[in-house]
Amino acid sequence: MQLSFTDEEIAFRAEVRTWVAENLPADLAAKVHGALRLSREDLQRWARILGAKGWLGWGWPKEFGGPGWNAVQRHLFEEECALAGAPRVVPFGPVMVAPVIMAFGTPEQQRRFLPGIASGEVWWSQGYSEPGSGSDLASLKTRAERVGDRYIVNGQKTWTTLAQHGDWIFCLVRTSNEGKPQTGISFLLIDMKSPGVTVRPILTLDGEHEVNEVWFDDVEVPADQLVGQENQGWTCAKHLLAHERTNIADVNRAKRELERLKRIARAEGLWEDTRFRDQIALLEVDIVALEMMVLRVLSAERGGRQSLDVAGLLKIRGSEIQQRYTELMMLAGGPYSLPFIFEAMEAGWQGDAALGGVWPGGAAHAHCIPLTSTYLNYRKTTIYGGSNEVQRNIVAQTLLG
Amino acid sequence: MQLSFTDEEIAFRAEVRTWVAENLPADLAAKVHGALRLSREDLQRWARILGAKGWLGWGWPKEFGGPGWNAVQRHLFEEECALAGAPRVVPFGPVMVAPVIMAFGTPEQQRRFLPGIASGEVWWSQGYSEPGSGSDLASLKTRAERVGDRYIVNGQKTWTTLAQHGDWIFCLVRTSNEGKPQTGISFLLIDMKSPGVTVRPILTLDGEHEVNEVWFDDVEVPADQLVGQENQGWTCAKHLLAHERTNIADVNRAKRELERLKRIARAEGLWEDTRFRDQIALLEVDIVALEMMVLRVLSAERGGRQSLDVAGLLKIRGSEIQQRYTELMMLAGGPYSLPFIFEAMEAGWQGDAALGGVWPGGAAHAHCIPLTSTYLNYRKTTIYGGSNEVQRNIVAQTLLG
Amino acid sequence: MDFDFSDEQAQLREAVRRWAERAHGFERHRAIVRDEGGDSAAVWAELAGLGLTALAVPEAHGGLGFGPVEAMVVMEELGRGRVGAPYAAAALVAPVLLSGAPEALQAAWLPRIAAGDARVVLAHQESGARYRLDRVETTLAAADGGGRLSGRKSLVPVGDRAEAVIVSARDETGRLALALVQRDAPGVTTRGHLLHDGTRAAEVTFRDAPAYRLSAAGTDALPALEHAADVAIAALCAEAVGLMDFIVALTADYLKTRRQFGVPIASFQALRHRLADCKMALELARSMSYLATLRLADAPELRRRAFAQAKVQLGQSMRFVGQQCVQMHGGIGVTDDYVGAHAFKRLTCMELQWGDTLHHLGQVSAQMQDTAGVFG
Amino acid sequence: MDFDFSDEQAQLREAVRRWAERAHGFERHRAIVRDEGGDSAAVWAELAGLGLTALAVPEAHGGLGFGPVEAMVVMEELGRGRVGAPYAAAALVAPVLLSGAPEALQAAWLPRIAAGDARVVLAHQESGARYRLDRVETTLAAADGGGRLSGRKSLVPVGDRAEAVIVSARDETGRLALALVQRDAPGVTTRGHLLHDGTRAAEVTFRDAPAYRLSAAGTDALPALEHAADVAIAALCAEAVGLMDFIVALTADYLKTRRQFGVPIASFQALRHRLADCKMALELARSMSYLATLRLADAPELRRRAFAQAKVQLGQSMRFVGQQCVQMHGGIGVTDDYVGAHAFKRLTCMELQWGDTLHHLGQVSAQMQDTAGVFG
Repeated sequence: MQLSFTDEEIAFRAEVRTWVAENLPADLAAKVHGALRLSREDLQRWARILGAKGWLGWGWPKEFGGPGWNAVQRHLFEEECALAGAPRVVPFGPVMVAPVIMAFGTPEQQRRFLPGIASGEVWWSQGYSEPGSGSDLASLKTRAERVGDRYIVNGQKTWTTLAQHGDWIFCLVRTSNEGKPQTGISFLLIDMKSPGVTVRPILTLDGEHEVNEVWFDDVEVPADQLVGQENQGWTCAKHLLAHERTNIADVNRAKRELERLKRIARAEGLWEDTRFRDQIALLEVDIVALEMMVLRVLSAERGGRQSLDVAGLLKIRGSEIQQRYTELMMLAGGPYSLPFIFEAMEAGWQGDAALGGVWPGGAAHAHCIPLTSTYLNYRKTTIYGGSNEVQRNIVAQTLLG
Repeated sequence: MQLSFTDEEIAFRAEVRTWVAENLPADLAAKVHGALRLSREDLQRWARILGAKGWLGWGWPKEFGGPGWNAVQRHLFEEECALAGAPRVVPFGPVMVAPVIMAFGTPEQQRRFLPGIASGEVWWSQGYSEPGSGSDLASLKTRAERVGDRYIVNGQKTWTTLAQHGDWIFCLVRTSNEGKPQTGISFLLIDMKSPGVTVRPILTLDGEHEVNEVWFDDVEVPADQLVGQENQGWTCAKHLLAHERTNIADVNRAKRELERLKRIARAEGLWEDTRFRDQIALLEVDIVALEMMVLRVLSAERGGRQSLDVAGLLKIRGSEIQQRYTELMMLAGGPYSLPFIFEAMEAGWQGDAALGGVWPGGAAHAHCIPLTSTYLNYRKTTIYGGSNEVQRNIVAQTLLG
Repeated sequence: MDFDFSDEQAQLREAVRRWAERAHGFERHRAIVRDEGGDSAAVWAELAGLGLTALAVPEAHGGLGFGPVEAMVVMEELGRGRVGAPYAAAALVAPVLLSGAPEALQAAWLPRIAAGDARVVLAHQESGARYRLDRVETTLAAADGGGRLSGRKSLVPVGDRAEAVIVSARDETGRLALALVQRDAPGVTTRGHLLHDGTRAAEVTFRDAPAYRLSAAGTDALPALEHAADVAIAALCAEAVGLMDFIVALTADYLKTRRQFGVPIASFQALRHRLADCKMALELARSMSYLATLRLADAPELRRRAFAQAKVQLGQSMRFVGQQCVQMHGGIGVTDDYVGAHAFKRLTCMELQWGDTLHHLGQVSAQMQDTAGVFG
Repeated sequence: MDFDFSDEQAQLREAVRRWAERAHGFERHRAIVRDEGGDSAAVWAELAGLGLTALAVPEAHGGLGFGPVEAMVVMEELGRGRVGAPYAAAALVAPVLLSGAPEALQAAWLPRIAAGDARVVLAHQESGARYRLDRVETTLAAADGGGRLSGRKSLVPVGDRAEAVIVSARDETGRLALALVQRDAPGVTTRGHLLHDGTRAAEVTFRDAPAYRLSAAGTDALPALEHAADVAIAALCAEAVGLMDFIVALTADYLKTRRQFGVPIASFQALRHRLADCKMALELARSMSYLATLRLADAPELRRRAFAQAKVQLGQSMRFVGQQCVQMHGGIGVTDDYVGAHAFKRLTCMELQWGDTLHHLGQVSAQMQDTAGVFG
């Protein structure tokens, strides 16, 4: 048992830190540290930079052009990126669909799709949830009928994150109604430029366009875009869920946001306020405990062992902590967390010229503008990716059968 | 809408306050304010004093020799007794079985049993719970077979509070196995001196003897001690539960204990400690809100209306608050809440002569001795009388069907 | 000790509720936010048509002279109906502030307020004040016929559309004063914006703006300001209770309708118990809303203590009910075109108005006595 | 960064666990509390027989010289086995305190501690100190061959049965000092009593009792005392983790066995989710117990911050797990002859030892830096 990293791990961390410091554009880091709006181009810029270095698929094995890092190295990479203020990598390509293609795709599919993912050129979306199938994913209804060498897809997906930017989408579709719901599901890769694909925005409660409905109306999908066997899609889905479990806690970002919370508390004159400061202290304990729990899982995974009973807790706790720090930031902003100024979420907004280019309460409160938007937006974290209620069901299952 | 009491109510309160001040023995009040151990004799003394005044059955209508007070008067009476430090009236006789006898008993039964209850001479116990029937009361198994003019009772009751002092016990017994569980239950009054009745103590986790197992081994019970019709016992039980709902919140006692918590905090040097003081402040808000909720129910009941959807919340909230103030008292005591000195729970204990008659930490910490015992003991409040889980089921039923 | 409403109060509630249901549906609310910047002249005219703008104005000035309970009844229904109009600010707080003003000012403004022709709102928030009413840097310089205001206020309800603003300021003696300034007066600049709950506020700056002093020279206006704040808090509590009534019922309906795993999710005990906890939070909040309203006319010390307790309870209830009702809805609960999400946003903003939970907890903590209870 | 246990550590765990299961069942625990005042000489001899009393004693003095991780492993298993013996106080804390003592004192006591022949315990608690280690009024007067102690200490583990007590006291210069006094020395009076968790403690008074000074004159012993406290806290955290492992498993078994309404209560989602929350609290506690143990040898500032964080997490976890596991048991959970109730009582008392949650929250709050994390 020991806490400190090995010399190799420390050297690795230093290498990553240096590279990120030299390659992460300052304007992107500023937006991330300020929780301002990120455009498709912002996200793509960072993806291409990582892609050029061969680090966009940071979880990939060497054989597929990845760095072949172990769990601890992946964690250190993620932490360095998070603390430096790098934009969140849109996970649907490199983190989600790629491992499925590696595990279940044909060599042809791997040659065809992985390079575009690794380079950051191709934007992928995830077509899982449906209006009637949220927690109960297996009940999904989007149909894919095999007609000759193609599938005809009809149905609707929803909560499709950033699909408005998507080039391709991987979908769970129903190819059979026999047996129990999980059987009869297939894993399809669909070109979003195909005729019959319609993307409709869903605005979230903070007024942002982040999720969508994706409609499929007699969309023709070549059969060679089926991954794995027909009706074996559930196996792919489970593989995807099993992959990358530690970063789900998002503790690295939590550490960065705790630092930001402290800056905001100082700016708002709350740092010396015992009552508020204690709230930060409690959160600090929560975050340290979560980080230790993550490190325990990493240590087990590096040792080639699963510690599922703990890993299952990471999403629950991580999302609770995300909501807590956004809540405390909003409370720290106080009255100046109230204004909703859509355009002020853009970097460089200078306030209203009529008032001499100032903000509600003055430029001293400019950092308050995004606080409530983030708080509102983050209510999603305990709902998506398997609601925390479903997560608790799973944890209880391991304890009680 | 108005907050203040009527002149009549204020006068009534003054009358009760004066009488309690003049008639509550100081040594009893001291034990109650200090949370020290109360003997059977302590409890009986106060019961007889109330009985002599005609106030032991303070919820009784005039026709049965009660004062005929309305809901608000009953509340004011309970509050005055609680704040003055009167011992809790053992409810099984005057509050629980008496209303059942009034509603369902024969005139003969009323003549036979009510006077002894009203005077405080006869100690009643409640025989409801069984080892296999806690939340699921209707599944009780204690059998009563009708043989001629008597019932032969066999079975076991448990969690029977203070049954070691009991003269009589009212029991729910199974007289039929037909129909659904609720049917086939009868309400029997049993003389605890009857051959075949055995009382075995159950020590609670604070080491006190407060509850018991009561065993019935071929106990003969004259048939004229059946209340209501055979197999109609569930009706009696429901009547009993419906009766007296506001005092279940125990908010009067909570107000008294909040005062005690503040005294303890002062004595332990915590009154100026923002961190601990805020905990008291939060509890104070909880108690004021609970009291307002109780007053709303009283106002509705005086107006002859039920406000069940709120009344159902009183037990949940009241018990949570009881546990919270015992918890805060224990925390206020700090290290000196740790000693378990059984004999020190007796009034007048002077500590150990070997140390010159002092307590752990000195007499200044004498008030700490009962704090953890009470904390431990009060874990029962969210379990008994219908666990808070069952209470939440009931509340949800009214909201969701 | 009586918590029943009179027949008149019941009728008032019924009238407001019927109007909100009939005339102020969610689509209209969204249109007001989208097309009218969160403040609709038409809605204000309809409220006036219902007589509501006259509610708190003394009869001597053309009002109805109703009291706190009637105000509570109206606010509960405006909350239930999700009406974002600045009713509390312009129809309940303003008359209280003006009640201490020189007769001429009262005669000039109260009838117009009652008729719905003028909206007068309080401007108290300053950049460094957080939730403290006595942190005021805006100055009021004496001048013939009144004074001249210089300074800057934030988050003034419909501050760019109201006819006049009542401003807290320091006079030359350093005393806190209240002064009324017309929005179209020289030296007044306003910049309106939305709040997250879809209501409208404005940043307002004053440069030697001509003003009429409300509070007598030589007096400290803080008690009057605190009383006005408590009127606003009582209104906020009542609105929150109505709004929580709405969102809890909305959530119950959703749980009964939404099916997963082949059953209505209302059959899951974890959700059933959480809805029961929401009901608990709601009823505790309603209880403290009643207490606040019924303490409004009491002595400052008793009143302020009760109001701090009430805002702590409301703050906790609003946060819990809002968050949990969204959670129980799942994805639909976080979409902008769902009425529940708007109710949640309003509940969220209300915690940040007139002192958040920690602020008022500090007040309760500082004002604790040896004894405590509803009756002090 | 590695949280695997070595084979030796695994064997140590196995040995302690097997002994506790075989030799220290609940009935023996109850008998020790009932008949032996909460402290059994036989149990201590058995622990010595297992070599555990030698664990933390340097090899030079006849010990095994094991480190914090081995101590953690032992404490987890003593917790799981509900062993109330003062192992942490007499076998882990004492050697650390003596490590700074003059060689003669170490040679006199450490071998006897290792052999299980002597128990030496720390006496630090004073009436007005609450959880502050530096609030000391007991005095140490210089005297030839050592010093003379006068004062009074509370809650000294087995203070009436230990062979010697190490006392925190003020010397003539007002500096904090540590001095060892034999229990049978003149001027030492003890009064033993139970704690609520069935362990034994004593009130100890000193009247000019002859003592040997451990800490060098002219030095402040507070750092040494704080280090000893952190050794105790690390042991407490580990014991709590083992005990929570036990009570969570016990509760899971109960939920699967207990039937109401015709089904096992393990089928009720509200209870299932609460048990999941208990598992969460347990694993967070285990994580912070690891952190504390692995920080024990670090620089004071880093160490103290981690220990404050750990005790806050443990305090929250112990309270939640203890209360909820009792609640999920229903009536049986509050009976004195149920093992779960005793586990709850131990968890309750541990929050009140070495600083409760609010105390350590204050420490965390006071020591916060701009950044935070496992690595400081």
